[in-house]
Amino acid sequence: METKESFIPYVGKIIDIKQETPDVKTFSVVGLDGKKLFEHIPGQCAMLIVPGVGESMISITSSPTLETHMEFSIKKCGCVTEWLHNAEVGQQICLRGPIGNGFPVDTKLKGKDILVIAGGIGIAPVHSVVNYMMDHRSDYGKIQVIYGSRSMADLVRLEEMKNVWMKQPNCSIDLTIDRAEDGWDGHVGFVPPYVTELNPDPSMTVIMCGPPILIHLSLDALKKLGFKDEQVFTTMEMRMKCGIGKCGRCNIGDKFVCKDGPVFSFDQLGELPPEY
Amino acid sequence: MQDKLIARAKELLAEGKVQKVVGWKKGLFEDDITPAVFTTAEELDKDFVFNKYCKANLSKYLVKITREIEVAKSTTRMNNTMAKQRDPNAEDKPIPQAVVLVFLKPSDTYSFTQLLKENRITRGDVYAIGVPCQDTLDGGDVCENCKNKKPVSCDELIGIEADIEPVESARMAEVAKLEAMTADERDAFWKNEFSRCLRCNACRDICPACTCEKCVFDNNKLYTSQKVAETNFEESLFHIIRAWHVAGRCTDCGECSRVCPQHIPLYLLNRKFIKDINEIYGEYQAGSDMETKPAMLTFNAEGDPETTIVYDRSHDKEAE
Amino acid sequence: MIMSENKNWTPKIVAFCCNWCSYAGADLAGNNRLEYPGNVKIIRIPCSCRLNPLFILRAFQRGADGVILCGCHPGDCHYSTGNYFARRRMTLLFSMLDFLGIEKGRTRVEWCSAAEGVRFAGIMNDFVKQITELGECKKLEDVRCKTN
Amino acid sequence: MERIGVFVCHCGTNIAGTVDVEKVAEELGKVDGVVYSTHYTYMCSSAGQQMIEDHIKNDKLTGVVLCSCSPRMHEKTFRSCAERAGLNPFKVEVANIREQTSWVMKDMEQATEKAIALGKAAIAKTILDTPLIAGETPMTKRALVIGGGIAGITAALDIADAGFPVDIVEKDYTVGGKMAKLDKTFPTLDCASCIVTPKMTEVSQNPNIRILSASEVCRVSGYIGNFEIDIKRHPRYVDETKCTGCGACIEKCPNKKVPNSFNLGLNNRKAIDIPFAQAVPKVANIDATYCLHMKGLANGKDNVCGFCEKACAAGAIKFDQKEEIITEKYGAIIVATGYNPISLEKFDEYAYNQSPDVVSSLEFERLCNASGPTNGHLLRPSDGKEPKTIVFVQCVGSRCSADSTKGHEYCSKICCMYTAKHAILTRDHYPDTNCYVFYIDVRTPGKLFDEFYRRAVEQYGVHYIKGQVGKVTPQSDGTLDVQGSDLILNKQVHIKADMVVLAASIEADKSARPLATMLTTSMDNNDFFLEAHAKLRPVESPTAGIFLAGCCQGPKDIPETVAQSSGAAAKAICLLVKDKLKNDPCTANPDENACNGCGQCANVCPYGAISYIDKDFRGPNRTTITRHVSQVNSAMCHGCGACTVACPSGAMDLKGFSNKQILAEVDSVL
Amino acid sequence: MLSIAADKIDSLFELIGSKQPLYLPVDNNSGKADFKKWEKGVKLSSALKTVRSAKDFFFPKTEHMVSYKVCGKEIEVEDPRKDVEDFVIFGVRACDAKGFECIDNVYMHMNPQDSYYTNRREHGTVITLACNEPVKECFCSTYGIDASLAKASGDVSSWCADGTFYFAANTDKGKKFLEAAASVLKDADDKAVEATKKSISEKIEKLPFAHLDISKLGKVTPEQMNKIFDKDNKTKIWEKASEACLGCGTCTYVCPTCMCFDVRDFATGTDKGIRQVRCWDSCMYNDFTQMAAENPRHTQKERSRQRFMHKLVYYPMAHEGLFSCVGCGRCLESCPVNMNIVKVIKMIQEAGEL
Repeated sequence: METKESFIPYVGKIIDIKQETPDVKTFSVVGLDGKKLFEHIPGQCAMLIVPGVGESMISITSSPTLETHMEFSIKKCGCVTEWLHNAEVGQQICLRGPIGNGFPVDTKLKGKDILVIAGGIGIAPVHSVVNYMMDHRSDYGKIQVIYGSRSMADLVRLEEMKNVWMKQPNCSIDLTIDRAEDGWDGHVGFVPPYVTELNPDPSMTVIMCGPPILIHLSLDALKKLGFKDEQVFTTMEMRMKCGIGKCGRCNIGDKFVCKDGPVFSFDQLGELPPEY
Repeated sequence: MQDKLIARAKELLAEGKVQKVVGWKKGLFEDDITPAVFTTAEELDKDFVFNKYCKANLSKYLVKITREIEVAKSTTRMNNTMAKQRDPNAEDKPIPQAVVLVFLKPSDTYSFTQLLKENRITRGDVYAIGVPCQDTLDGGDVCENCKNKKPVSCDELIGIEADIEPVESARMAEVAKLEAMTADERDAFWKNEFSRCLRCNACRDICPACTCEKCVFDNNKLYTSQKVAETNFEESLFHIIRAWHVAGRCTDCGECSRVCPQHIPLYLLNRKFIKDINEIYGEYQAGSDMETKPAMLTFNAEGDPETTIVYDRSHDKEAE
Repeated sequence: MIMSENKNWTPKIVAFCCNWCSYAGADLAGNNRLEYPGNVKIIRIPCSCRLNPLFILRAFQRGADGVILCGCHPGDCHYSTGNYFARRRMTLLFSMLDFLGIEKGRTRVEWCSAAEGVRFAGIMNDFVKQITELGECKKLEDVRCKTN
Repeated sequence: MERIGVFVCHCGTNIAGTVDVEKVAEELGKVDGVVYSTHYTYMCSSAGQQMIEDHIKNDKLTGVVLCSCSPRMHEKTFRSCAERAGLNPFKVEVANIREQTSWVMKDMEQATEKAIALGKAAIAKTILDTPLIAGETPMTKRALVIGGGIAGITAALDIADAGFPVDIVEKDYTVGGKMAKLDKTFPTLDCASCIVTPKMTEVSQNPNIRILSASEVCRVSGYIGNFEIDIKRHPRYVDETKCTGCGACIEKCPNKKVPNSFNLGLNNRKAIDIPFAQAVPKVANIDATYCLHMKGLANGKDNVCGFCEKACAAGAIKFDQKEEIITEKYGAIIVATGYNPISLEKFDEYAYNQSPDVVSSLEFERLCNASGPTNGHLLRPSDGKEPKTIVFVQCVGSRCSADSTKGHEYCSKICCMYTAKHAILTRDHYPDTNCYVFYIDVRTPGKLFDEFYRRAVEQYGVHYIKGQVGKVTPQSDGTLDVQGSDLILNKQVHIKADMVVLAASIEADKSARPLATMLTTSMDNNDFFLEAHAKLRPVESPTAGIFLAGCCQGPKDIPETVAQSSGAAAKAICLLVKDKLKNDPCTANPDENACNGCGQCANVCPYGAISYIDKDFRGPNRTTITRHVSQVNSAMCHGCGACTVACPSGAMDLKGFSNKQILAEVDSVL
Repeated sequence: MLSIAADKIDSLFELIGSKQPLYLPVDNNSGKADFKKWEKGVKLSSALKTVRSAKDFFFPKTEHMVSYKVCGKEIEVEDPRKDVEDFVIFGVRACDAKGFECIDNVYMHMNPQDSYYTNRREHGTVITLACNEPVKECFCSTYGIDASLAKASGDVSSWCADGTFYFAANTDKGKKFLEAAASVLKDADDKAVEATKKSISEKIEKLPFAHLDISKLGKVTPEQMNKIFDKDNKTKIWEKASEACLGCGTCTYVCPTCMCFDVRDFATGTDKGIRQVRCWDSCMYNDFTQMAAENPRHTQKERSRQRFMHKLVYYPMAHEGLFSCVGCGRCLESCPVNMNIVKVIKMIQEAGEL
C-alpha cells in the first residue's frame, strides 16, 4: 500500500500556533503547496522532524474531516517539543506519516455508544476521534467524554469542548480538575474515581488516553463497573520511535506498536507480556 | 585453591559476616566463565569456580551491588522520614544492612582501590579477599607484563603474600615499539585498528575506571553523545576521549583489550598515558593508595616541563 | 608531508586565548598594528585551563589545520594555578595525538602576557608558517565536514 | 526562537578602513536567529548606544552582538547599555573586529572575511547565552597600601580621609621612601623633607592609618573585596609601643662602625639607631649583624655589652624579638612599591667601583642634604675636599639599545630635571665650581621644566655637552679624567673632574615581581606593574581590586606620583564605599544527575569553591538513592573552568563559557 | 556443479573482483577475519567465522538516510539514495545466510518496506561456503540450519573439498554469477561435495550443542510464556541471566539477526547541511527505550529479557516459528562475560518446563 519511502519526509509549514495551556500549544500545519499534507485515520500519528534537533512522534489532533490542514496539540517536554514551542508561524518543519493504525472508527466503534476517558495531554489523540464522530454523528450512538487535568488552565481546548462538543446532540462532557480553584464550578478530583462516580453504562465502547497511572486506575474502575477488556481501546504512541516497526523499540511481545498499534484494545494488550 | 575460597565464603555466609558473594561461575565449557553473585552455600558448591580462566576483574560489579545496598538503606531512611511527617510517632523501620564478599586478584585490587578513592564504592558494604592470579592465566601482553602483583586494601588474603615486590615488567615495550615508528606509520596502524571498532562499548562498560553516572557519549544533554561512529574521525574521537578520561585513573588491568571483540589493543592507549605520566611527572600507579593525587589533578610549578617536551621526547624518525 | 591538492588552500587556525594575558596580548598586537594572517581565528576562554581536549578535536573535525593555546606565563595565571594544569593536560594530550600519528606541529601551547603584543604577532606568524608547511590536516579530518 | 541583533561598528575608519562593514552587517544579517543587523560609525557613542537600546526594545531582541573593538574595551559599556533597555547584560557578546581584525591586517577582503567569521562565532555564543544574575559578596571596608613612600603615604591619607582604615606595609624601618632622602625638588627647589615629613607625621597621627614598618607581604589569597593577606613583620629588637625615640640608647651604643643604609652607606651609624630625625615611626632599631650583645648571644654569651638595654628608661629593648606573621583582611590593595636606582656595579667604564668620588645622583642628594653625612656641605667622599669640577653623566642605564645587557630601553624621565637641579644647587652654593653635563637629549616636558633647565644654562652657566661619556679614569692625583665625545663640536673631550655624578636609571623595586605573582597581576617586560588600560584605566591593575600608585607602574616625578596615588586612592574609595560587591556570575555549575562525586573537580579548584553534599535522588519504583555530589559556592568560584575539564562525566560546566558555547564558536569560525 | 582448484581461486576472484565489488573473509592483524573488498593480493581467510556477520552488507553500521538544508525558516529535503552497484559476497556461512532471512522478514516483507535495505539486497549476490570445520560454539543445527549446505542457501552454494572449490547455483542471480565466472570454472561431479557434506554432518553431530532441542520454544502457550517471562517473579531467571551483563552491545553488534537502530542528526556545519543518519543500536543499552517521560526497561533484567525473548519467543510467534537466532555462536565467543544465549536457552527451558 504505502510506496513512498518512509524515511524521506514531507516538508510542511506552520500556518498557525494557538496557546492552549501554559505548556500546550496547537500547531496547524499544511504542505508547501498550502494543501493538507496527507490523509489519516483518527488516532494515527505523524513524526515531526526538526533537522538538527531531532524527531518526535506526535498524534494528529485534528480530525480527518478537517480538509484544510492538520493540527497537533503538543505539550512541552523534550528538546523537539521545546523547539516547536519557540517556533513562529511560517516556520517549516518535516513530517513523516501517517504512522500506525488509528482507532477502528469504521469497525469496532461504529454504531456504538462511545465513552471517552482522557487526562491531560492525553486529549490530543482522542480529540481527533471525537471530532470525527461529531462529523459522522449518525454513525455513532451516545458520546460521553470524561476529561480531567491538573487545573483549569491545563484543560486543553476547553473552549471547543464547551462551545462545540457540548452543543452536539446526545453528547455529554464531564470535566474534572485535580484541585479546587476559584472560578471552577465543575467537578474536583482525579479521573478514575470520577469515572466510578459517573457510573457509565458498561455497554459503551471506551477510548482511553492519558498518563499510565490514569489508564491503570481507570481500567480498574471500568472493570468494577462491568466493562470488558475488549471494549476498551487506548493508544501507546509514546512507545513509537522510528514509526515503521523496524528500530525495535516499540516491540512488545510479538507486536510492534508502530505496526500493530498504536491503538490497542486491552484484551490485545492482555495477551502481551506485561511490559507496558 | 578453589575449595579454599568456597570454604571461606561459606564460613563468612554462615557467620552472617556477608550476605552476598561475588565470584566466578562455571559455564558450558572449561573456559566459559561468568562473574556471578552467590547467596547460598549450595550455589557456591554447585557453580563457584576458580581457575586460570577466571580473568574477569570483579571490582566493577561492586559499584552496582553496593549501590543496590545503599539504595535499600536510603529508601528506608526516606520512607521513615516521610512516615514521621505523616505521623510524628511513627515507628522507624530498621535500616537494612548488607555486606558483599568479593574475590580480587592482585591487579583487580588496584581497580577496587581506585573506585574507593573516587567514592564509587561504599567500603563498608564490601569484604574484599585478595586471591592469587592463577599463574597460567593467559591475558596476553597485559598479563605477562603485569606490574601490580602486590594486593592492596583487602580485608583478607588467601594464598597470597601481603608484600610482594613489584616486578620490573617490560610492559611499555609495545608502546615503545609504536613510538619508534614514524607518525604516518602510527597513523596507519591506529586507523586500521580503529576501523574495526564496532562501538559496542564493551571496552567502556567493562572498564573499572568508566563508572560515570552518565557517560559523555550517552548524554544527549551534551554535545558529545554519539552511537556508532560514521567516520574514522568519530572512531578515533571515542577512543582518544575514553583514554583521556581514564588517564591517571587507569590501573592498567587490561580488561578493555581483553573484552574487545575486535581485539583492538586499547590497553596501549592507556599505557601510553601511564608511560608519559611516569616519565614526565614521576612514577604513579593508580589505585595503589587512597591519598596520592594523579598527575592531572596536581602540578609542579617549577618542575613541570613545557609541552614542547612532547616533540623532544618523540622518537619520530620522520623528517620535519 | 603531502601538500594539499586544491591550489587556493590556506590553513585554518584556531587560537584559544586566555582572557587575562594572551587575549589582551592579542589586543596589544592590534594596538601596535602588528600584522598576522587573518586565518588565525581567536576564541576567548577565561583561562588556559578551560580548554577541553574536545574543543581541540572538534576544531580538527570541523576542518582546522592547526590549533594553538595561549595562556599567561607560568606563575602569572590570573587564577594562580590554571595554566599549570593546562600545561600538564596539553602535554599529555599532545603526546597522545603524536602517538596516534597526528603531526606534532599541528598543536601548540604558548605563554604570552598582556604586554607581549609583539611576541603574540610573532607566534601567530610563525605558527601559520609552520601549518602552511604541514599542509591540509588529513589525519583528523571528518569527511562529512569538508566543504566542496 | 532567539532574536539576535547585530551591530557593526566602523570605529571611524579604524574598522571601516580595512573591513567592509556593510558586507559584514549584510552577511551576519543572514545568519539563523538574527533578526536585525546594521552598522554605524561609533557604536560606543551615546547615539550608537541609544540605537542599540531602541532596537532591543522595538525588535524585542533576545540577544545583542557587537562587532567592534575588543570586549576588554567596551563589553561593560554595551552590557550596561543592554541592561538599560531591559535585556540581560549577559545576552550581549562582542566580536573583536578591531584589535584582532582591522588593526592586524591590510587586505580588505581577508579582514572582512575574518570579521564575518568572528561575528558568526559571537552570534552562535549569544544564542546559547543564558541570562545570568550576578550574586553578591560582602565588602571588607579596609585598604592595604604596599609601600610607604610618598605614593603610599598620599594614597593612605586620602583613603583614611574618606573614613576607611588603612594599613601601610613598609619594608624599611621608616616610611618616607626615596623622597625623604632627597634634598630639594625641581623645578621649585623647595626642600623635599619640609614637604614630605609633615605628611609622614600626618600618617603617624591619623587614627585610621596603621603603619607596619619593617614588614613585607608574604602571602595573598582571596579576591576583590575580600583579600586575605599574610604580612611578615621583621624584628627590630625594639618594642615599637614602648620606644619614645629619645635616642639615649644610641648615645650609649659602643659600635659606631655600622654602614648607614639611609645614607646609602656614605657614612656609618650605631648598631642601634633611628634612620633619621623625622623618621616615622620614630623608633630605634638594632642591626643584629653588628650588635655586640646579639653577636655575643649567638656565641652563647648573654653578658656582652647591652648598654642600650640599660640606657633605655622605657625598657623597650627586646633582644629576643622574633619575626612574626600577621593575617589581615582587606577590600582593596594599592601597590606603591616604588623604584630603585639601577645598580652601577655593571658600569665600570664610569669607574664607580674604583673611585669613591664617582657617585650616583641619589648619593649626591644625600651629600647635599643637611641631614646627610656631610650635613649639607658638598664634599668629596674620598678626601672631604670641596669639588671644583663636577661632571654629570646622563642616561646611565636608561635609553639603552634593546640588546643591551646592562641597562633599560626606557627613559627614566626625571634625570634631566634633577641633574639640572643638582647643577643649579652646586653653582648656587659654590659659584667657583664648574659643572659639566653630558646628555643625549635634554627632556623637559612639564610645567616650568624648560624654564628651569634654561636657568641652569643661561643664569648658572652650567656646561651642557651633547654627547656620551666613554670612560672615567681615576688619576694618580686623585682627580678623575672624564673622556667623552662632543657631538656638536664633533670632537673628543677630556675633563679633569673632582667628582662624577651618574644619573642612574630608575628601575622597579626587586620586591615587585614576587609581589605581582602573589597578587596575580600582570607586569610588563621591565617589571613595572601593568595598568588595566594604558589610556583609560592607568591607575588600576588588570586584577580587580588592586590599584597602582607611583613608580611601581613606571618612572615618574613627584607630582605625577602624588596625582596617580590620589587617583588610585579615589578608585579604592569607590570600591570601599560599596557594602556589597556584585560578583561575576560566570561560575561553574555541576549537573547533579550526571555528577559521580569522584572529587576530581575539587582537586583542581584554586579557590576551594567546590564541596560535596549527600543528596537524595528519586529512583525508579519509588526508591531513593543518597549520592555524593559536588556543589559550587558561586561566591568563591571565579570561573576559571579548571573543574570543567577535570570532570570525566561532563557534569561540570561553566556559565557564560559553556562547553556548548565554545564548541559553537569553534564550529562557526571554521 | 562447477569447480576450480583451490590454488586457482584467486583467478576467480580477479575475474569477478575486476568487474564489480567482491567481498570475502580476509585475515586481519588481530588474528581474526573480517569481510574485505577484494583487491590484488587479498587472500581468502581460512577462518570459520568473521568477527562481524555478513549482515553489514545489507544493514551497515551507519546509513545516511536524508539530508536537510535549513535556511532561516525554510527547510530543503535531500534524498541521498542512489542505486547500489551489483556486488558479490563470497564465503558467507549458512548461519549468516539464514540471518538475512530474519532481517528480510522485517525490512523487506513487512510494510512499509525499507528501501535502503531492499536496494542492497537486490544488488548483492550471496555465495555461501560450507563449514568444513565447525567449532564447539556452533549450534546452527539447533535451528535446522545445515552448515554442510545440503539445503540450498544463498544465491550460490559452494564447498571446498580436497583442494577444490565447488559451486552450485540456487537462484537466477547465482546462475548469472556462475555464467560470468564460466571462463575459469570447469564442470565437475559432486562426489567430493557429497563426501564433504557427510563429514560435516558427522562433525556437527559431535558438537556440544548438537542436540539442543528448542522446537517447543517456537510455539509457547500463554501459561508457558508467563513462566518464561517470570511474570510473577518466581524463578528470577532474568535476574540470574542479567546479573553479569555489562549492558554493552557486543552480542547485538556481532549478531547476524539483530536489526535495531537509532536515528541521529549530524550538523556538518557546511553547505552539506544536516545529515540524518541511521546507526546500529542495541536493546542492551540502558537508554534504548528511554522516552521523554520514563523508561519502561530501567534495569538490565528487562533489557536482557527483551533481547532473548525477542529472539527465541516473540519473533517466532510473529514469523511462523522462525527463530531470530541462527546459532552462529558469535555471541558465545565475544560476550565479555560469557553470558551467552545457550545458557539462557537452557534456563528458559528449565523455567518454562519445555
